[in-house]
Amino acid sequence: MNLDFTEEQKMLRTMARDFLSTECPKSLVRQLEESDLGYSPEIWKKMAGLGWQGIMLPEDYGGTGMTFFDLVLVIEEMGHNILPGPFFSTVICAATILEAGTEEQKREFLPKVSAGEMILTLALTEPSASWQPQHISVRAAASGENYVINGTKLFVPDAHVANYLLVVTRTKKSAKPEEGITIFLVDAGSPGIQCEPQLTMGLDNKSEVVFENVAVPRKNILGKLNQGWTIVQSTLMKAAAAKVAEMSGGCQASLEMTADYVKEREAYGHPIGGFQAIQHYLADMWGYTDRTKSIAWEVNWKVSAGMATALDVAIAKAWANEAYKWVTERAVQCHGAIGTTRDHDIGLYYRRAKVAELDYGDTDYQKEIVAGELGF
Amino acid sequence: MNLDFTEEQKMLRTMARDFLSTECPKSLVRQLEESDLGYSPEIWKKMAGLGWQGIMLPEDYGGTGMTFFDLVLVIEEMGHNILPGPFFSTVICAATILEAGTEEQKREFLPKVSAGEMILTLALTEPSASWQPQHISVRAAASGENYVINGTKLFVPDAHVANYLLVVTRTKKSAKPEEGITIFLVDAGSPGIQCEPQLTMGLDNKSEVVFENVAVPRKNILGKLNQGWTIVQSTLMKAAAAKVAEMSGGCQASLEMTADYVKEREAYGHPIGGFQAIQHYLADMWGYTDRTKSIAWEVNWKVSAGMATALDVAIAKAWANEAYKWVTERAVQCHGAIGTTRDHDIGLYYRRAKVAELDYGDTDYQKEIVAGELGF
Amino acid sequence: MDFEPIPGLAEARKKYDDFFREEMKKAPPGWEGGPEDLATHEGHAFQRYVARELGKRGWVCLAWPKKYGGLEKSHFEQLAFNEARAYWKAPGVDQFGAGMIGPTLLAVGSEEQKERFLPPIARGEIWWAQLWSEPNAGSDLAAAQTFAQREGDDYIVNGQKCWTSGAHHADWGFAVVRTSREQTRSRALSYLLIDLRSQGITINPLATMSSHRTQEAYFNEIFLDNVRVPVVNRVGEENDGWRMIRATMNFERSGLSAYGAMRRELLELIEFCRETKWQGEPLLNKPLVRDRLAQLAIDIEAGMASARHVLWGQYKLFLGEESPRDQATRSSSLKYYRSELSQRFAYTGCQIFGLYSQLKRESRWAPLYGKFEKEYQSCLGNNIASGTTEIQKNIIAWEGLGLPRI
Amino acid sequence: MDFEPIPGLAEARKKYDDFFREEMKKAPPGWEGGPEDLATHEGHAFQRYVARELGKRGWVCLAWPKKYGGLEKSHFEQLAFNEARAYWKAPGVDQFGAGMIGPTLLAVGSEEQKERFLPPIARGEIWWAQLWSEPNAGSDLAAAQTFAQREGDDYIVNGQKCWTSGAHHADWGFAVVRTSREQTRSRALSYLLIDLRSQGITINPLATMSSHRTQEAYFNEIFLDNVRVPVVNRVGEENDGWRMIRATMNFERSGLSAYGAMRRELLELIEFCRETKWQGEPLLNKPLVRDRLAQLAIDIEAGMASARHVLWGQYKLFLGEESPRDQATRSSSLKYYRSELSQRFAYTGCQIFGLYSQLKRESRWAPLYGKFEKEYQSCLGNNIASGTTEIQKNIIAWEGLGLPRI
Repeated sequence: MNLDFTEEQKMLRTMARDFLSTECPKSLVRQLEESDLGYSPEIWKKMAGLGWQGIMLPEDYGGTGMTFFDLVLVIEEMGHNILPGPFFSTVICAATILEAGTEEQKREFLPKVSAGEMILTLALTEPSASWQPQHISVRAAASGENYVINGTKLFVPDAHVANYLLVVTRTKKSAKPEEGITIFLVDAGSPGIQCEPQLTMGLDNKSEVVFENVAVPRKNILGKLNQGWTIVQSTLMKAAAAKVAEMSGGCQASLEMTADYVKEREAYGHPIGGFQAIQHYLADMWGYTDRTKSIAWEVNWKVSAGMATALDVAIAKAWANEAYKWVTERAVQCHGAIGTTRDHDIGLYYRRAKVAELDYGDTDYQKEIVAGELGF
Repeated sequence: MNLDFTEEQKMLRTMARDFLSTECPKSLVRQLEESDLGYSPEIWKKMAGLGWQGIMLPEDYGGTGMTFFDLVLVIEEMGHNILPGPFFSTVICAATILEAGTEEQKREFLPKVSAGEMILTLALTEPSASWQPQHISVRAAASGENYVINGTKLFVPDAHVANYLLVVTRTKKSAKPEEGITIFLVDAGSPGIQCEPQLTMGLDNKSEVVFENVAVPRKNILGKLNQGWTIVQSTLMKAAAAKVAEMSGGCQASLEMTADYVKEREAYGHPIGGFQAIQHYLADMWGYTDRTKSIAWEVNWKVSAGMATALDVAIAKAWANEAYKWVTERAVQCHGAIGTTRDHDIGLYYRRAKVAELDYGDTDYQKEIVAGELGF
Repeated sequence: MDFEPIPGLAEARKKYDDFFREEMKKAPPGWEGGPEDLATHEGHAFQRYVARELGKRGWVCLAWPKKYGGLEKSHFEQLAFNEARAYWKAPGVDQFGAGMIGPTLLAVGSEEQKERFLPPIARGEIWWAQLWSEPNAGSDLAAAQTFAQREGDDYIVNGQKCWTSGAHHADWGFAVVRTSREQTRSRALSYLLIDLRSQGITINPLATMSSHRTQEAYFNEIFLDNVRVPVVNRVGEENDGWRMIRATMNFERSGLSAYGAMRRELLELIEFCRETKWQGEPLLNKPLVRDRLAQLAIDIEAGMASARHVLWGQYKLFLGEESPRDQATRSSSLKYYRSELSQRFAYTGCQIFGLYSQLKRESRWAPLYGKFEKEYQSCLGNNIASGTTEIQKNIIAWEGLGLPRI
Repeated sequence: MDFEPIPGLAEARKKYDDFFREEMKKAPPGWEGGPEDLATHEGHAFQRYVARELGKRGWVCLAWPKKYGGLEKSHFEQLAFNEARAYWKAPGVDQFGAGMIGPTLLAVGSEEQKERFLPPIARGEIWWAQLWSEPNAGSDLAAAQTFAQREGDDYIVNGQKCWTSGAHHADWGFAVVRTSREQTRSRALSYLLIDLRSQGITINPLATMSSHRTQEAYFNEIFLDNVRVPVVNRVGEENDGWRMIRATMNFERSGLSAYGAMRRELLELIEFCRETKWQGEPLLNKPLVRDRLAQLAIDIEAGMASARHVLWGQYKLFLGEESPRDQATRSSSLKYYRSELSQRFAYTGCQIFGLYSQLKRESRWAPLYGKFEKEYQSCLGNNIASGTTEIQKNIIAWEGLGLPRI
């Protein structure tokens, strides 16, 4: 047990914070939110130069050879600064390919990810708006050397700019819903794919993706036929844990911004940070943030070490879901009217807190998992 | 519409407050809590002299001839001051007899109630701890001119001093649980009745009552055979509504005591009521109390006028349940350590708030009714 | 005490219900009657249309004297109208004109001001904006810095106002300005009526959190650059504006109709949950959903019960009788209760909608036209506008409970 | 960063688990290890028994120097012991002796004081009480009025203390007293060790809300009437007591073992809900019950994660390294998080138990020996004792966040 960061980790965190605050000021965040692309290819390229897309990929695949935990430290800073774009989707999918892909697939995809030349995303949820296997209904049917995919995925992040989609499909009916699910690596340019933006509170580039007779070569199956659900589960665990770190960074940023603001802003002749009501809001925000940071580091360390359980992740995500919403809500209140405007930074966090809750499982869903894992 | 009290009502409220604070100081409340009898026969007699037990009973039955709403104004003051004893049980049961009894029964029971010579209570709940008809399992079987009752009732208020129990029994099996329920007026001295105290947080004299072959004459059926559930429902509505008024009085008292205390108590050289955190607690307490008073008066006026729906009562009780708990909890916190002692008055309210929630339906139960009445 | 419905009120209510039922069929799709709906060109056009229809009938200001365009109807008839309008989410009554400056002028305006300004309000023709807040004077209104320099029969006004709702559609504004450099804070404020078409006025949109490129802003910032305002447009005496401000504030309502509107919105949400099966069964079958909807019903009715007492207090004042002692405290308390309740409502709606709750109305997948996505963000302003929750609590503690100011 | 379990800790933990598993079979029925259990004659006798057994093994003060009765074990071994003891709800370690005055003496006591007082603590023989609070000096300890008048080699102490936990069973007390009339507040305080058998001491029970005639009180009021205390029993210099007080306060723990105990209590509650069918089906089948239990699990683990960082900071201090900058803030924050969580736990337990939740343990119908009925009341004290929630929030705001004091 050693709860200090290593020197290397400290450097990574400092570098990430400096890079992001320099390269991605909030004015750019707002600009990217309204842009069609939704991210900055220029920053994307610079991050690749720093080795971030491949940070946890082995050097063999052009990566930096660090750990999932190190990746998450960067993601935490992205939550702190806010960086619009497909980084999260891409690195989580890359981790999935690293875990479940064939050597051929790894060689095909991972070096391109490391080089910043490939954007990936997971196409999982459907109009049923569920993270559970019984609600996967997009079909893939064998047809010669190919499979043919039909159906609709919703809430697919970054689909409009992704090069490849990891599409979770049903390839066999089964009494057990987790059987008969297969993941395909699908070229986003394949004929029959229609991608339509779904404008969200987070302005975070989610899409409806319709598959109409989309042919995918059999070799693009990720993992084994009909046994894809365990891979999905593992991916969701990584994604949820990493999302907790992103949210933790957002809590920290919201707390810092608010503490700074209430020291400056005056009312009735005093800085409002001198009023006990405001002080107590801030004290509670400090606590929520502290718990979120602690649980984020711990769960991600466990994921990184292969020691995390479904319970660990569900608890962490459930906690962070409520904490981030609560912290940003109070942050807006402390900012007063200005905090409710489009042009103030705190609203960026408030909006993202709600969307982050939904990504990879909202609180109700996580609590169901907690109950199940605790045996009730 | 006229939301002012009449002059008569104002006098009644003032008189009730004066009488109770004079006759039942908190030292006596504590003494009665620890006593075997649990109430003061002396005060009981004085109240009868004021006409309170019969306040809503017609003059024909020795009553005062006022309304249910007027009765409730007295009950509100009993919540404000805290008056241990069987008043609540008795008057609600008397109202039930007035509503559902035969003329003979009314002539037998009600004048004695008015005279302060009869204590009544409702024996409804069982080990299933439910307010619903499907969980009534105490049986009454016909046997000549009598019915014979067997089974166990729990949480029966004031059973240890009651002269008669209104016992809710199952007299017929039926597919519809609300059919086949009959209420008996049972002499508490009947052979076969065992009464054992169940010590509660409220020290409010609840008992386990075991019926072993208790014979009751057929003429002591209240209402019609097998059709007792509608009477129970009507009784529960009155009881829940009146309880809301009692709780409203308790909120008001807790608020007043706390406001007084924080003006006096000093810390760091200031009265603690000057600190904004305390002020904001008090402001919230004011709001909870105000809503509770408003909803208590309104629902009881409706009950009194025969216009209340099950939804009205469930909403009022659900609201008051949480409000009273919340107000008293903050009241204790504002009092600091002294508030957590046996000898301080605020704890009397805190304990009663929890028990009052449970009486005639806790919040979960009321919310189920709300959902059902709203059609879901 | 007597909660018997007021005689004749149900009939009155029916007349207004019938009117709004018909007219609201003409509303733009997804209409909720909120600021975002009113902000758009289309929404404001609808608002003006409804206002003129109301104005023709004398319904905009039912209780006003006939000489100023009212019908001298009772307080309770006004309530019936308000409730019907809230229930149907109808526009057409200018909360700043009919709701604030009108009553203020009735109470403290000169006869000339009344004759000039009240009838066009009652006809639904002229729209008003409230020029109070400034970047450094929000809750602390007495810190306002916009200055009006006397020059002959005019004031020359310079400064910046913000949070002026709908100013880009408004015709006139009522402004808090500073008129003395000798006195400080509230002792140097005056109250001016300003034609928003005057030279030197620039109105810029102030976009709220939920807005994005496709949406119009409801709020504005207003820059006043040597704006000339005739002295006759001052309400009350010079440097006595604080008294007018407080008078205006007191015209905030009981909010009873707002609870009526929430009641309807809850029924709509229940209906949606009954019909929607995202995962095979209706949302309404989920126990947690039932529990949350029941909680909203409880909270709405509790607020309503309390608001009825505010209404009663206003009615007594109207009759010239003494209002209940805690009337002002109750208004402060209900102010933040209502805003926090609307926040819980929005949060609960989002919680129930899960992944779908993030979708803006532009998405064809958005449930209830993205209503809760929008309200999840717009609800925050309610905890701040017209006196923050914290200010209301201070007022309750100091004035309602007599706690010391240290 | 590395959350790998500490090598050897699991083995150490097993040793303590084995001990407590056996010994706790001898506990009185319904034992929860809370104040009410310790207050009774029977409970205190059990506490003394366990303490002597621990003392024989040197486990009361594992980390102390051997010369004072410790085993000089590592910080982590101490943690293993604490966790096992908390998990088994075991008594036997005097939180005031081993937990507060012992470490204080180790840090700032004279050698003579160490040799005299520490070994009996480590042997589990002598029990201590904390004589700090007074009726008018609770959170504001610097307002203490109990006066110690110097008279030769003694102090003559007069005054009243309250909230002294378990004083009726204790042997000695450590007291905050005023020793100067020239200086005010914290500048005139001294720190005395007082034999509770001294002449002039009267100890009265201070009954808490949940107590009634059949129950004994855990807290006491202590009246000191010309109590003679030798000057050699003063810790630190005269009028320098405030420094000692702060030193003592810092020995409050990470609370990690408290979360471990809560984890076990939650599992016990889950088990109860699985087995109990009051209305025909197990409580655990109710979706609202599931939801609430899951919420407790989440809140417990979040607190635990944060408490681990407090532990780490303490460990670094122990190693002579710098503790994390926000260590003190985190302790304040976790202090009230923990007390509010235990309150939510008690409230949730009561909510689940419905009508049964009101029953005291004396009723044969009381579930879990009336555990939640008791905790519903006793939990309130945790929000107040050792610095109220409000004080903790002030500290976080001022010291953790640098907000201004106005």
